[in-house]
Amino acid sequence: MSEAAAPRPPIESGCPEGFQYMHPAMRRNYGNWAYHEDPQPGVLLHVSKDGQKIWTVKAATQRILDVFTIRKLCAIADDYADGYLRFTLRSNLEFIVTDEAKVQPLIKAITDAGFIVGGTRNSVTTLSHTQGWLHCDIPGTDASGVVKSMMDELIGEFTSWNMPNRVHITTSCCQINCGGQGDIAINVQHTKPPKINHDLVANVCERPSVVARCPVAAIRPALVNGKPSLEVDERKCICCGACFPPCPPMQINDAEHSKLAIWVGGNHSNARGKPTFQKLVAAGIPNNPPRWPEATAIVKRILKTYKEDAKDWERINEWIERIGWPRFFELTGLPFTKFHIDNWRGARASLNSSAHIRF
Amino acid sequence: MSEAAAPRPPIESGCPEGFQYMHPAMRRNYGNWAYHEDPQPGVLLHVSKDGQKIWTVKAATQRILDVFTIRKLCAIADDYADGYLRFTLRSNLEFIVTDEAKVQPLIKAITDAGFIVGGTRNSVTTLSHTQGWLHCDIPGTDASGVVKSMMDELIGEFTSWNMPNRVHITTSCCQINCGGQGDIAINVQHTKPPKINHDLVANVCERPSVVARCPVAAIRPALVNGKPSLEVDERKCICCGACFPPCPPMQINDAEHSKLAIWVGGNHSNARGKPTFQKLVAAGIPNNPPRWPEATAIVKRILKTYKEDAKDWERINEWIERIGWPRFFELTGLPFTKFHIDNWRGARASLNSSAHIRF
Amino acid sequence: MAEHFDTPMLDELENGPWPSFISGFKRLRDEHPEERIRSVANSLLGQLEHSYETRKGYWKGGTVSVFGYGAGIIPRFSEVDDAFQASKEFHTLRVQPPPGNYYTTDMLRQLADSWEKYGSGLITFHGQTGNIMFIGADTENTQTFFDEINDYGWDLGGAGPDVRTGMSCVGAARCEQSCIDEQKIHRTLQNNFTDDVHRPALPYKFKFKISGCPNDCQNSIERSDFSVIGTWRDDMKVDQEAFKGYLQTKGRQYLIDNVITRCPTNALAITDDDTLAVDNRNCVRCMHCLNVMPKALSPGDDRGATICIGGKRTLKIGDLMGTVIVPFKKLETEEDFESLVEMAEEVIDFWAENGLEHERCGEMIERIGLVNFLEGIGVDVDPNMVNNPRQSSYVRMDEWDAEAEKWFERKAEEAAG
Amino acid sequence: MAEHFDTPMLDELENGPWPSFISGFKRLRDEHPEERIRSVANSLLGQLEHSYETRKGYWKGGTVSVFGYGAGIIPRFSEVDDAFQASKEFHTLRVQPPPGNYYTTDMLRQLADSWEKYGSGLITFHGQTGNIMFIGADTENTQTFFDEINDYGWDLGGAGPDVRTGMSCVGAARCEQSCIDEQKIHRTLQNNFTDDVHRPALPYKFKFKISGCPNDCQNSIERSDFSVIGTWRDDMKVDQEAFKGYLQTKGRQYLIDNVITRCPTNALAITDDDTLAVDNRNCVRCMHCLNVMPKALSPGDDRGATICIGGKRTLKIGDLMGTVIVPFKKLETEEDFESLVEMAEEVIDFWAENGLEHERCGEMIERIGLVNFLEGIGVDVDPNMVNNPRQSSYVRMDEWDAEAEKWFERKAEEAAG
Ligand code: SRM
Ligand code: SRM
Ligand code: SRM
Ligand code: SRM
Ligand code: SF4
Ligand code: SF4
Ligand code: SF4
Ligand code: SF4
Ligand code: SF4
Ligand code: SF4
Ligand code: SF4
Ligand code: SF4
Repeated sequence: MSEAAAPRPPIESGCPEGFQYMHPAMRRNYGNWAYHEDPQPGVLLHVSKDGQKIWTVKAATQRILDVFTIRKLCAIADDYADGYLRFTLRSNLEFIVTDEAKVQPLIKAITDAGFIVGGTRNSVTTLSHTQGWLHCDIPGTDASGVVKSMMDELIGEFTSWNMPNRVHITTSCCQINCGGQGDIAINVQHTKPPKINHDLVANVCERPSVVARCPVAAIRPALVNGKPSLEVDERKCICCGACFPPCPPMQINDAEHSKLAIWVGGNHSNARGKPTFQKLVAAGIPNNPPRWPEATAIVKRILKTYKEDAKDWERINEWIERIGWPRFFELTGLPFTKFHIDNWRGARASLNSSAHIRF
Repeated sequence: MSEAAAPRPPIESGCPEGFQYMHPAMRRNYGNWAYHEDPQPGVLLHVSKDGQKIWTVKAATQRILDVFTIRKLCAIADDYADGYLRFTLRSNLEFIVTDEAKVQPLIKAITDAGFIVGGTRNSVTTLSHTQGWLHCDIPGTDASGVVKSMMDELIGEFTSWNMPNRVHITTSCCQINCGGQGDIAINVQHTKPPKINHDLVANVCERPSVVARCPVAAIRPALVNGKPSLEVDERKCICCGACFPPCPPMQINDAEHSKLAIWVGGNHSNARGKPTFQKLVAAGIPNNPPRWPEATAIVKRILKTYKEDAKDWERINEWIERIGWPRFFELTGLPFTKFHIDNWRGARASLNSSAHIRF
Repeated sequence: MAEHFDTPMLDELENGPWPSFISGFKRLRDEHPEERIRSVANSLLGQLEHSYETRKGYWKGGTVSVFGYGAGIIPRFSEVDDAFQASKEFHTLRVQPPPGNYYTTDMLRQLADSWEKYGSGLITFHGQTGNIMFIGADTENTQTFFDEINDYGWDLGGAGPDVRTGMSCVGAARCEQSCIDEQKIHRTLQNNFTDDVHRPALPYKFKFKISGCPNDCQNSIERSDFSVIGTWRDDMKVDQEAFKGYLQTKGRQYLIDNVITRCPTNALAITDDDTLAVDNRNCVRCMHCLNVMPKALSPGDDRGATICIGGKRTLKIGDLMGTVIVPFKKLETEEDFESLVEMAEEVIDFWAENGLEHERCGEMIERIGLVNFLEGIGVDVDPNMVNNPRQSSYVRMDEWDAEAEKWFERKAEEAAG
Repeated sequence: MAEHFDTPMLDELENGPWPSFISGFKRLRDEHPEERIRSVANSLLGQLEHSYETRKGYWKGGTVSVFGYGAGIIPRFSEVDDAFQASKEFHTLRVQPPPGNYYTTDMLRQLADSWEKYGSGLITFHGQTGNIMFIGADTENTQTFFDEINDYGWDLGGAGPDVRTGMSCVGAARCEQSCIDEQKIHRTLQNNFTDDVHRPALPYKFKFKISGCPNDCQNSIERSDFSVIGTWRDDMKVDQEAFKGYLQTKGRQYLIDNVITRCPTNALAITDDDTLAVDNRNCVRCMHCLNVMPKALSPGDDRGATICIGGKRTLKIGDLMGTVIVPFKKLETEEDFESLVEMAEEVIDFWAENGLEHERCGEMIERIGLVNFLEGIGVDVDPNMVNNPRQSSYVRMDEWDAEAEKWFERKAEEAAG
């Protein structure tokens, strides 16, 4: 901040009003939509109760946009979409047009500019991004890189409607999981307790809060070489990494031992069943930049099996629920291990307390 | 034991062989049954793969049988059922006949002798009995008395097929619940912490085991009037009565405050859904001998609603699952209170974490 | 004998059509030829009336057993023996019935005769754990009565921290759904542990229950530590003619609403030519369709049992259902039965060593985790043991590769046969 | 500017058809007119390549904020700034977008222009919590950039232990399923807590997310502490003609297999005259049938919201879904909105007072029990809050009668209107 200038008090305007930026056809028909149709992958048609039609063309971006890209997208929106844009929560772009004739030219313009149209309905939409090595202070992997590498291989599923239902994939670059749960989630899983940099603890750590942060009470204050430091009970430690953000000397990230794990069946929608948590299916996957081929291969194997075996409208969790987990492991060829048996609080509810068995 | 006699070593024969006591038609067709039919309430017809037919006539007893009753039943079995008898796990009697012509005379003989034929298929079968005031050292109520009083009023449901599916009711005379779970369970529920008879503790209690027995660690060893005794943290105590069997001075039973509670939806069968635990619906019910009219009234109300509203083959838990718990409370007129919201381990799984709501 | 105690409250339990236990007591009091039994019954009625009036129980425990055994008797001493002298010792003998509770009238009469000599004249058929309960003997007569019936083939069941009396359903003796030999399983398991029944030395009680099929008429999954449930592995048998019979008598709509849509995994369909199509790979052997149409549907031929461990009621961590430890076990050859017994021994031994005092097997599993239990008894993990894999990422998985390898090796071995 | 860092690994992320963020970085490095931006991009690429090669991150936190605020910036200082000088301070400003993420191209350009003056030239649309992330400014420029965009209507979002930026779905702006005014709910709630967004003083983070219907396109139930989900209370609307249209185009079998049998409560039937019968009392508003046949089915007219509290991800007790606290809340009149805000204040106040440090609202509820939380915020219990009543008898219920009375009184009041 420039030393001379008098500090400027902020205007606490908070969350801005949305209507000022909304396409006029949306504003006019706010709360007045009748139904929608899906003319082709990447295109939605919404019809209002008064007969107003709008077409949405959905396109993937790299989420983190350089100003050139922003201006390029703005130019497209000006040319074909009345100068309005919106982003979905998966960082996809939506261009709105009220004139059907503009739909195909818009798609062409988007595609020509290097963006991908798709991601609607029963496709694999864009993976959720998080910060990763690019910005976060605790990442075990990169997120933008994982998304880019995986979507390069899943692009055919983004631009088509081959999936039984929507597929929402998430990534997270540490075990904290800012990316959230998904039909498939690719998450970091540490496999060794943190190495403690004892020299740093005394300077940078509020020791009581680190101790309190550990979910399994594995951390104790300790004197090391006469200086206050910390000690980890390695038999208790579940390698979650929760101690790392408040105390960077708890070095949990490890080029070798921070692995990836894949979880499936997270579903937040209420459609049909109640929302469900995701479950572990694969772990020990190498964290292998720049293209993470091992993780992608497993994701593709799961998607292929899902595509072939699930019924229309079955999300991944519902499909597995119907065919049973033993069959899931059989069909995907993934190993079932003792680690698949939950042992966290409430784990009992995950045990099969019945004679319901498929043979 | 007579002082003079040399002690006789036991013959550790264990569980006796069953075929020696089994009706010959059952023995011959062991493992060879093809199907069954239900000719009328209280009567089963089983047909073997070789065409052998046996009729089972099922009759309720008072479970605890005096020798006169035993001889009376034996006489009936000799006259009509080839001298064989079996008991179900609900203390009902089964007479087996191979000659259809004997079925109606047998029913008449049983009925004339004061027993009740019924309890098959979609009826309300005999409530499970436990020991109660008659024999147990920790009972909060009587069980035989509850069973007798309730079955007097439910007899019409025992002798008919008016229920949507089988109804298995259980009783338990203390909170330990030897009677187990049921479609409906009538259980003791203490509502005040034990009063401690300090004079007795020192003599009769192994204090460490009582302390260890408390599920919520509410008991501490303490010195009372200079003598070793126990102390209960009344804010923690959940009034379960678990401390009473190992330490009778922990007087949990109370003429006023030991109440009855009614639970529904326990289902151990794997038919359709997986086995389910029962859930609390009513509590604070007076423990009112000799006929417990308040408890019976609630049971009848639940059964009536179930009978009117459930579909064929729906057990009580399945019916409520379909119509939703809010409707269950509405239809039965029972109050919903904060006590219905579980707070024991794993209780989170019982919360509605969804937007699934019936209006 | 003394005056009859007034029993105004109990008298009300003689009203109504249901058989009255009070009338039975009174018959003993009023009609029995033996004075001893008449006064025991009178005294018992008196104490019970007192309980009804004060809403309290008046029995206390103690220590009574027969020579050579440490269990099988539930001792009861009256706390109000001043008033009710004749029944002041009122112990119960828990006697093991045959699997499935079969009796000849001869045997029943013989048992009644013996009991009349030494006991109260009251017998309970049966207790909730399945014992015949000879209820009401004094200390001396528990031994004499036991000696007499033990001579003609009856033995005590469990009580205290020991293996308890088992239970099994009528099953193969009369039920078309039965997939296993309940008689044999019951006796093989139970009698292998006779010593553990009679000499309490375990952390707590341990119960076997056997149900011939997943209808689980013995409530085994919630009421026993070791639950054996019959099932089958191949396709169910469908008699299409019999199915058409149901279609005709019950009607299509009824079968759709009551069978097809009730299958938990939607594994059933009625095809256009009115045959029943069963997706056997997705059938979870719930029994529902077989229950509704027993003439048309039956279990397959490749039969065996699912074994669930750890069921029990509330104390002290809340009710537990047993959970699948063995998804499928053949029970045909002698080796099959030997390995079943071995498995039960592994379970009981591991629990005996690792269970805390008064801790049931299921509670121990809850405390140490299923995986540690499996390792303790030498059973491999299997996805049938879970409703779903883990939801929590809080686990250390550095041995993942080795564990994955184990799975692939097992699968390769299975494939090789 | 310095030599370009070699980026052999990152270069591989320029292959393939998906838009490449690396290409964007390189455009800034190679084509941007300003030397500052070119070298920042170069330096950033260098550090990122270093991360890819060593599989480690090299940023650390710190303390940076704009004047008057305590939150909204994620400060980042490079741990390898010797090698990568130009991007050694690389803070992110989290800026709140309008509900639903709408922009005019004019506004986007204006934001890009401002950012180009002070920042890296990289903007993320959007972070997982919904912020526009202006990623890459040094300490001084966070202030200058903020001052500039704050003047034309943009404000910072949350970070640290405070109310975070909210999210809401496209909803009423374009979606036929929307049952609520997401724009208004979002801004009313969020802007009531502006002070709590900017000045972190809560136990931990607190997030609002709003979805117009139970499809929950914002994942609100698992990713927010305060989840508002639109729903309706009267009968759904059925356009039987449109339904017949689906019957014709999709076919009966398809609709039976994909709609009728998929309803979680079997609340749908196709009657003999080809109309769709809806058992509205048993419909749980799951949305499935409306999703499959949007032309034929729509939410009813009596609309409002279900409010679920306590969702969040794993730390430190495992993932939590929000649970129903308000089954149905009308959101039409100003009073409705006021009481919504009051409720949010109650929740936040109670949690602020009772939550431990770094304890999310849902974790607190788990710790103290739902009932205590309800009492704390003054909300009555309701059976819609549970999947099922309690299974455990371990509870002290001596106030049963008083609690039952409360229920009957409430019901009587409701009946009286
Ligand atoms: C930037 C962002 C990821 C992204 O690239 O999109 C992010 C980044 C961070 N998250 Fe997050 N979280 C982000 C959305 C989320 C979400 C998703 C959501 O909000 O819907 C979650 C899961 C939902 C939830 O709230 O539980 C999430 C759960 C966490 C947690 C675990 C919270 C928990 O209670 O389990 C932490 C750890 C903590 O706060 O101690 C965390 C902590 C962090 C920190 C602050 C790490 C730290 O302690 O230093 C990261 C800063 C990275 C950076 O350099 O910017 N982040 N974080 C997201 C915020 C952008 C934005 O403001 O729009
Ligand atoms: C005799 C008995 C077994 C025994 O070894 O003693 C028995 C015998 C039969 N049961 Fe059972 N069940 C017996 C207790 C049970 C129990 C346990 C209980 O009563 O506590 C259960 C599980 C209870 C629970 O879930 O809480 C039980 C769950 C079933 C079911 C599953 C019902 C369902 O839909 O959930 C069937 C299937 C059926 O109804 O078709 C069944 C079916 C049958 C059939 C029809 C089997 C057959 O094909 O022969 C038998 C005729 C019974 C009848 O009287 O209608 N039996 N049955 C038990 C009679 C008890 C009584 O006196 O009433
Ligand atoms: C007699 C009987 C009730 C009846 O009238 O039928 C009974 C009676 C007693 N049970 Fe039980 N239980 C009886 C079947 C059960 C069952 C049902 C079953 O076995 O299927 C259960 C539930 C299943 C289970 O095992 O969990 C049962 C769960 C208990 C418990 C709680 C165990 C637990 O872990 O939760 C206790 C308490 C204890 O053992 O500390 C218990 C304790 C007792 C004691 C020994 C009470 C005591 O500590 O003094 C009772 C002796 C009463 C008496 O005077 O005879 N009884 N008890 C049943 C045994 C008769 C028999 O041997 O056939
Ligand atoms: C644009 C967006 C909302 C927004 O405000 O940004 C959105 C918009 C729509 N969603 Fe969504 N959903 C959006 C994210 C989600 C999410 C969250 C997520 O992606 O992480 C979910 C819940 C995810 C979960 O469960 O984990 C979600 C669950 C649904 C469902 C329920 C699907 C199901 O059967 O489980 C529907 C209903 C349907 O498919 O007909 C739905 C339906 C729709 C409809 C068809 C609603 C309508 O009638 O207009 C919209 C068209 C979307 C399309 O592209 O096909 N939307 N939808 C989000 C687009 C994300 C993207 O870029 O791909
Ligand atoms: S998931 Fe972890 S590494 Fe990635 S942005 Fe979130 S906190 Fe940072
Ligand atoms: S990694 Fe997790 S479990 Fe291990 S010490 Fe750190 S906080 Fe505790
Ligand atoms: S339920 Fe309680 S009182 Fe009744 S027999 Fe069992 S232990 Fe005794
Ligand atoms: S009644 Fe239960 S909770 Fe209370 S002190 Fe006794 S054992 Fe503990
Ligand atoms: S459990 Fe199965 S086999 Fe045994 S009696 Fe019941 S229905 Fe028949
Ligand atoms: S046994 Fe059960 S799961 Fe199997 S087909 Fe029949 S109803 Fe379906
Ligand atoms: S949550 Fe519902 S209202 Fe909002 S966009 Fe999704 S489908 Fe439409
Ligand atoms: S919205 Fe869901 S619950 Fe309601 S009728 Fe449609 S499918 Fe059934």
